[in-house]
Amino acid sequence: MSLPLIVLVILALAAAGFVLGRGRAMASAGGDIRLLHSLPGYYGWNVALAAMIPAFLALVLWLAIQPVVINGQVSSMISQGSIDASSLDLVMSDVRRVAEGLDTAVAAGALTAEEAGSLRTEFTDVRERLGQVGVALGSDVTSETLHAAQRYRELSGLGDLGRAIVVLGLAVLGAAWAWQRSNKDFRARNSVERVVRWILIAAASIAVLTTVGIALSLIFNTVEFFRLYPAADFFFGLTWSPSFGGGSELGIIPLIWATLYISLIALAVSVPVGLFAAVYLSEYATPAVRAVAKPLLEVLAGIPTIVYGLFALLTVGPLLVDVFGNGGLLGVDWMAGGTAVMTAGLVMGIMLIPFVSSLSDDIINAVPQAMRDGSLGLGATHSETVKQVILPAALPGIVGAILLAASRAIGETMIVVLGAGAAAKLSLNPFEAMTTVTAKIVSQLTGDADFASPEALVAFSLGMTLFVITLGLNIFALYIVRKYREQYE
Amino acid sequence: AIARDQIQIAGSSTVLPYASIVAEAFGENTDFPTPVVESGGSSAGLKKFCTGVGENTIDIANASRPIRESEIKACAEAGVTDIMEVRIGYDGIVFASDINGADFAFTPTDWYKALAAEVVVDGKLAANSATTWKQVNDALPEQEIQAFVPGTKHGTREVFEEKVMMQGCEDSGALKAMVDGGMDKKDAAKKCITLRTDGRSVDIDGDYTETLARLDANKAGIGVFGLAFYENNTDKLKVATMSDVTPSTQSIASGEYPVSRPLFFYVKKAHIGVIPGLKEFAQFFVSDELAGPDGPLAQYGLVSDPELAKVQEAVASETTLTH
Amino acid sequence: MNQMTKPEKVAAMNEAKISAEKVQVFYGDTHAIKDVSIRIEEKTVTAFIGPSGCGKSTFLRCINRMNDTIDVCRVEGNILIDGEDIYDPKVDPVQLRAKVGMVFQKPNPFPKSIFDNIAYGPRIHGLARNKAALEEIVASSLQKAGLWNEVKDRLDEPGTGLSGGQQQRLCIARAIAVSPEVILMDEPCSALDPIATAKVEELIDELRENYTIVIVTHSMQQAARVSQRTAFFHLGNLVEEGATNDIFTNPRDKRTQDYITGRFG
Amino acid sequence: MNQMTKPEKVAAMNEAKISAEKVQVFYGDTHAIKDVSIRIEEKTVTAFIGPSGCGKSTFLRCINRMNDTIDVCRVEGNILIDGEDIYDPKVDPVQLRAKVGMVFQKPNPFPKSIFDNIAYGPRIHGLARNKAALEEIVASSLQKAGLWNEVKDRLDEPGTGLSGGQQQRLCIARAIAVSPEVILMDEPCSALDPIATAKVEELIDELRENYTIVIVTHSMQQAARVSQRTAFFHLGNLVEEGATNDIFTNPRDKRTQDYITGRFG
Amino acid sequence: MTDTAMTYPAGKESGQAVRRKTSLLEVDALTRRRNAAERRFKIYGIVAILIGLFFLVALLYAIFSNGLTAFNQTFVSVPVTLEKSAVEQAEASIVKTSRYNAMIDEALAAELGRAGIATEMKPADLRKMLSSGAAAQVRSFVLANPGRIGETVTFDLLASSRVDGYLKGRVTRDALVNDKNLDAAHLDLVDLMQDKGIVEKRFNMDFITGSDASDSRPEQAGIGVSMIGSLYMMLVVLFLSLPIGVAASIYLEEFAPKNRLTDLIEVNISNLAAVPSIVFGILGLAAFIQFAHLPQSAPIVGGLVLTLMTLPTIIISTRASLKAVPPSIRDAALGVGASKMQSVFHHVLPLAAPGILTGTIIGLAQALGETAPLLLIGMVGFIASNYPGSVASGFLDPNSAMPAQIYEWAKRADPAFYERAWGGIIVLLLFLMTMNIVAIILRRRFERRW
Ligand SMILES: Nc1ncnc2c1ncn2[C@@H]1O[C@H](COP(=O)(O)OP(=O)(O)OP(=O)(O)O)[C@@H](O)[C@H]1O
Ligand SMILES: Nc1ncnc2c1ncn2[C@@H]1O[C@H](COP(=O)(O)OP(=O)(O)OP(=O)(O)O)[C@@H](O)[C@H]1O
Ligand SMILES: [Mg+2]
Ligand SMILES: [Mg+2]
Ligand SMILES: O=P([O-])([O-])[O-]
Repeated sequence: MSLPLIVLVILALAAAGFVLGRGRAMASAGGDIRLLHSLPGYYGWNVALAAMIPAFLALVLWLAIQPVVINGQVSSMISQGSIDASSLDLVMSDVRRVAEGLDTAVAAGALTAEEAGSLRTEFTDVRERLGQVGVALGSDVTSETLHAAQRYRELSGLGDLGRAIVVLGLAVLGAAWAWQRSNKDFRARNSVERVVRWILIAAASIAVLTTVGIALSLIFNTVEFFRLYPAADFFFGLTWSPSFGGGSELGIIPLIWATLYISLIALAVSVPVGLFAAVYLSEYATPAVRAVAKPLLEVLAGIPTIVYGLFALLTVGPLLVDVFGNGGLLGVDWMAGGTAVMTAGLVMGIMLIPFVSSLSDDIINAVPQAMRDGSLGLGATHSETVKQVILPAALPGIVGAILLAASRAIGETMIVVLGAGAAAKLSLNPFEAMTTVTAKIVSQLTGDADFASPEALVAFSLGMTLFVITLGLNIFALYIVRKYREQYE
Repeated sequence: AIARDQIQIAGSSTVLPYASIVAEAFGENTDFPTPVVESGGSSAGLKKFCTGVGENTIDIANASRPIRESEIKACAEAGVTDIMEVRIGYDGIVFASDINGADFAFTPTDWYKALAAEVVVDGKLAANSATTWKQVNDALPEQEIQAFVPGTKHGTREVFEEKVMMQGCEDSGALKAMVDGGMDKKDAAKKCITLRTDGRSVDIDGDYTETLARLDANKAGIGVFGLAFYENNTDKLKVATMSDVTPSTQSIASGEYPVSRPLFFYVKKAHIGVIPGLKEFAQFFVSDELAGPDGPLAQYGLVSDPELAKVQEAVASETTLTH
Repeated sequence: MNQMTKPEKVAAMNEAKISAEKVQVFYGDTHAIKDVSIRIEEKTVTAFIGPSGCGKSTFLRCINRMNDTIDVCRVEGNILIDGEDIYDPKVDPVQLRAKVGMVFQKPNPFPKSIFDNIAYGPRIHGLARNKAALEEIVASSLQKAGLWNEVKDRLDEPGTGLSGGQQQRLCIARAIAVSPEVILMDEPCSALDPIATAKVEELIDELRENYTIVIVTHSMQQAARVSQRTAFFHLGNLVEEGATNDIFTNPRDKRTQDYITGRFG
Repeated sequence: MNQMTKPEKVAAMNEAKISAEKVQVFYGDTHAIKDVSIRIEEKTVTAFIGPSGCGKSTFLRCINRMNDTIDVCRVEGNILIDGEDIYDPKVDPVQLRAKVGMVFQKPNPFPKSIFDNIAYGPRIHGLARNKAALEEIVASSLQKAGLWNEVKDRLDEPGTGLSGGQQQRLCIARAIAVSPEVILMDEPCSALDPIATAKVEELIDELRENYTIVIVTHSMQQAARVSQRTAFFHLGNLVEEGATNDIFTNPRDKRTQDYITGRFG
Repeated sequence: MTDTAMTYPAGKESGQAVRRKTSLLEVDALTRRRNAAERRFKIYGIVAILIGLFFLVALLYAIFSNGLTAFNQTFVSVPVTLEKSAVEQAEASIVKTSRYNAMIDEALAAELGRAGIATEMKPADLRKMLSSGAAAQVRSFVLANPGRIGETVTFDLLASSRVDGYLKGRVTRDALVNDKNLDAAHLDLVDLMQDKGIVEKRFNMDFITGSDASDSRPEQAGIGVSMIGSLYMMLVVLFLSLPIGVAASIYLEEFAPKNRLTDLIEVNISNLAAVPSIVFGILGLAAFIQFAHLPQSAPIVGGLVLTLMTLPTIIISTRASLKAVPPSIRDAALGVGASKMQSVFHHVLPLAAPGILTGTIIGLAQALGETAPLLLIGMVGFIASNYPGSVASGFLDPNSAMPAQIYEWAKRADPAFYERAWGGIIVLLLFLMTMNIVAIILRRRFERRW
């Protein structure tokens, strides 16, 4: 039984279970749903879930284990000689390919099932036979491989059969068990809600697992990096200048500095603009204006960052030079080239406007009208109401939106590379070119340096360090929200 | 796990255009599926290459530099032992400016004097104060120094440092002066290749299109490009001579033009015979029809390998690296 | 949102603090107030009585244009305060509301501290010279509303953590803290016990010396106790308006009589 | 959130529908209910009276564990309904609340249609066999709450667009629509006019035949009219509890007497 | 508070402020100031929106003015005689297509002769006007229709990128001075051929539906296949990140006990939002490809990586909107005996829906435009696969994604790719808007005040 078919059958069993469970509960109450502990649908779901959950869990387990077992079985047939010639893994993949080719051939009618099982390399050019049905093989098939492939097919067939029996059996058993418990006093709702709750917990733990995964995928290389490069130089070094011939200086400080600097400028643009836009949209704008302007602003979040990068490089940068550069409008000579912290910050700020505006708008909209009435009734102007009553009440959501924007600013690469430059520098002047941690993670990871060298490995430590720093910033933000949160009602 | 039937390639973005031309032609001319060529850089490609053998690892890594000893070691630790090295040709590195600007005829010395962070003035090291090319070399035009050089992630940077900056440092006698001045040889060499950070030299971490865009925004700039890129943009760029040689596939192949680097790809021998078409692809790549001086690769800008025949032979006999 | 038919000729009605003429209010299609004309005198307490849903709150909200905030709400006719049409485009609703304060039917404290709840109005109107004066205003407002003793130790706790009756008194204190000329109170004692109610009624009596007060109440006794004049609403109509005594002892309309004697429905 | 000290020995109190023993409630540090023990009999109406802020609502919310939703709130002591400890970890608060309905002090209609407001409870409890039965329940609940006539033509308009008193009756209708065994009403008539109040009181009287009712009220008259037993709270203490007649004619405690004669404060 | 200076006559000793009577029609000084502040505030709002819209228009202008030309392409129609011997000879060689080129050269020369266009150029030189993909086009026709060998078939062959650029005004005769791929003489020919209708510029559906082409033939590159890749990735993202994100938020906001652990999870999730997207690529490579053995370059892996990347965005916005729902709604539901779960799903969630949808809109937009993580899981580069044969292979076969395709094009040397990159951005934006329209409509329906 093929995998999609099994899934379909389980779903069908669940659907049947739903109907039966619901029916049995109804019958036990004599058709009067008022006598039931829970709504009839809950009994149905209870049976459906009992059919699906164990079956799907078993299916997943089976899918994970069967290949391992079969591989183990089949690989014991491979002679040491062939393993030495290439590697077990590769021979096995060849076996799988042949097995699959045989399957295809059988499916295409080029071979009968028996033939496929009894084919001998001595008598048939397997490569050619399979080639005829469009299966390309890298080399001629050895008899060992063919044997193994045939064994593989046998075992897979067996495994698939077992899988179908076990999984479907579990589904039936689960459904039957839940079905016989479906009577009017059974707390079906509680049981279903317990399952839903576990699903919710599982969802929440995915976020945690992601963090663990990130930490794990960074940590080994980070440790490796620190073995090659002194940690103190990395954390406190004021120069960032990797070089291929060794003797790189990999101080993170200038990168952190520029990251914060650029993000700060980006937020200085996006937060006021976004907040004012949000307030206007939710408090002043007519529904028609709002319905149009909000999605339009959201397009800003969807424009690929490479466009923003080019915009920074070709438009905003030169414009800023015209104003702040030598011989510019202001007559100051602060800016030498178009690429600068300011350029990247400004452009990034534009990109982040919808992050702040859209979410804040939703949250502001959710503040109960009674709060506005209370304030307006005291003779406050609309803006006073917004500033002193609505925004504080909406604070947690707004901080969430700003955090999201800040996060995005910290994680942005393309705009930085094109707008702020690629060379690290430690300077206070926002009109100078600098570069950020994220940009350097990308460039060191996609660069040409020896991948086992500190110049390449530093990407992982940069990632790890950034992770820790943003963690600190987030804890601080949480603290702020907790402190100033105003809960309405 | 389904068996994979197309070749997986990853690595250098410099090699990518050539690999993609070959892959496309390979798909069109054989019964094998078109290989997948990922970009991501030489380092990332080799790293993927060295995660092990087997279906879920790549078959070929492109690189714009030879594989390093430490990488070979890491590869071996993961079980990737028999590696075939295939040199496909050379990447010329050229210096170009805006098409409407002045003509330049550079020597490495000019670049060293213009871009080194510190230069030797009266036997002592001092911060580089040159602002125009003319100050560096009277023969050059009176134009602000503004160079767009590859960022430190790029292999091209290494070539630039070695073949231009270091060369210039030696040619101009600055290296000798520093060593004579009591400097450690190694430190002196490092000084030679350290670029100034006052904005005269701008690192480009992106690709050549970014350099081109920067020239567009700053007409006085001189950019460092690959030959192929220049040849596709002759309407916007004017190429400079280096030591009086004009870069071209011929002048580079003959070794006259000094600034170039070899391009490679690496094949896992263990995958040959397992991944359909792998060896065929490798042979196809270095065939005369493709990699030869009149093939589409050269057409696109690859400097064809003068010793192509040797390479073809090595591929045919599946010669692996011996270290 | 509010549309005003231009008054053809607004008669001089200087004696009355508030005078409404032919006011109509619609919520979408619902005609909530039908042709109500009334004069409310200065420095008196006027009680609005009537069955639930008859339009008392709606009419009250017209007087300080709080209905502006309801999208579907449309007001016609004119309302004059001190002879000035409050729906005149030149009138600034903000100034109007500073002059005409309101206590809402459902207590709606701000999600701020008790202190800030009261101090909010004085602050925005710049009524306190300094911090001490502000504290003074807060304390006296709370005292007048009879809440001071219960909250004096927890002024910095959130106003939303108060009991229902406490919230109601908080809102009363908040309204009087800005000393408006007219105070509109929508069932200010509904959640209060008799003693607290007495305290608020005392306050109203006291305020009457300087201010004009309109109070919505369901308690005939309360209307009788605190008001000088009473208006009876029914199904959106103003059925009868007059001196409280007259209304309660000698109603002219059958409906009024039925209502006050509890013989409705 | 709620911590229960294990009862050392819970005496048999079968006659009482609800019996509370040594209940303490804290809001953070505030001690809102102090050591309250009370028995509430089946099929009677019990009135909770007391000055604003004395803890009536708090205690009421303990009876159906609505306090669980307030983070800072902590309940100690035990409350038994039909002899079962409702704070027992085995008790499902959902089932408890289906059995013990509540009308909140501040009307809180769902932002849904009037019909859906009422129909929600019956739907989730499966009280109606079909659509017709559901409509039947909705109509009869609204009728009992005295709101039917006012809203029968606008059942699909939002419940939040009703007047204050209408919202309150909507919430009453919503609570009785699920026919709980015990109904807790927190000032259900505060926003109602006398006629509507009379209607609700009638309803309470009618419900008493089958249900146990606890009502918080500030009106002595109402307490006297509808309740058989009355409990007087003061500053978090249960001062006195007894037959309504006794409490009003012959209060044992000085504070009770002061309160009912209006001599407090 | 800054704009309400406390200059108004303050209260008397009683602590109760008393104010001067003023007419409603004349606005007093303080009110005037406050109203000015009000007006300013409102103007700030309008300005803020205008700023946003201004940049939107500027960006869209740049995108459209650079990209619209990508939708037109130049074709040359050439009748090619497919002689049997020539075909057989070609099929026998290593690089078969190069032999087909010779056939095309002859055919083109003959066609020019028929049209009466005299040229001194050799046939092989003429080919420079055609795409190098022309031979493959002819060959694949031959393979597909072996019966037509021997006939003369008219092919609409792609013109080379420079010829195309010439017709689009990008390439001029001056520009070709140093060019080794095309001469000014070719352009004269093109002019003549255009007059005769041999060369024609027309709408190019292949750009929207086609697959990537190598660096040497920009004229052939299309975004269609990578659009399919993006589509499959977005399906994964939508069907995983929205339910998981909402479920996680509900748990954290409504059910989880409030303690250190959940604080930690909360901080942790906001922190995930700040993780650079490429780090998710590192994770994806390690977790999905190296650990779980999912195939390289597959949209399913891309979708999973982008799901992890989008989750924090959706969780943060969902939690914020759940928080904004007033507690009285929950109380009301619980009070009639709804379970916590029911109160959340029946009442709270619908009220929080607008914020959730906003998070989804922004999250998906981000996911759709993201390139960096795809770099590490092999979806960037030259992945000219064909249309997936089935839904499953759509998830599993190597593919690219629109932003990756655009990013690749933007890097390529031939300037003809530049217009394609911008054209690709137009397609991406249209894709994005189509994707969002449902969410935007839904969001409007759920919006309500209470
Ligand atoms: N959420 C809360 N947080 C903190 N304190 C509270 C909270 N709710 C009530 N209190 C306090 O607990 C005490 C009792 O409040 P409760 O609401 O029970 O009073 P009540 O008797 O219902 O008064 P009222 O008649 O005014 O409604 C009051 O002092 C009140 O301020
Ligand atoms: N926002 C609204 N949208 C639609 N109809 C409304 C709205 N507010 C009130 N109404 C309707 O207008 C009528 C008058 O309502 P109003 O609130 O003025 O009554 P009320 O006299 O204050 O009653 P109560 O004593 O119950 O508070 C009622 O029928 C009510 O349902
Ligand atoms: Mg009202
Ligand atoms: Mg209360
Ligand atoms: O991508 P590169 O390794 O060639 O720079």
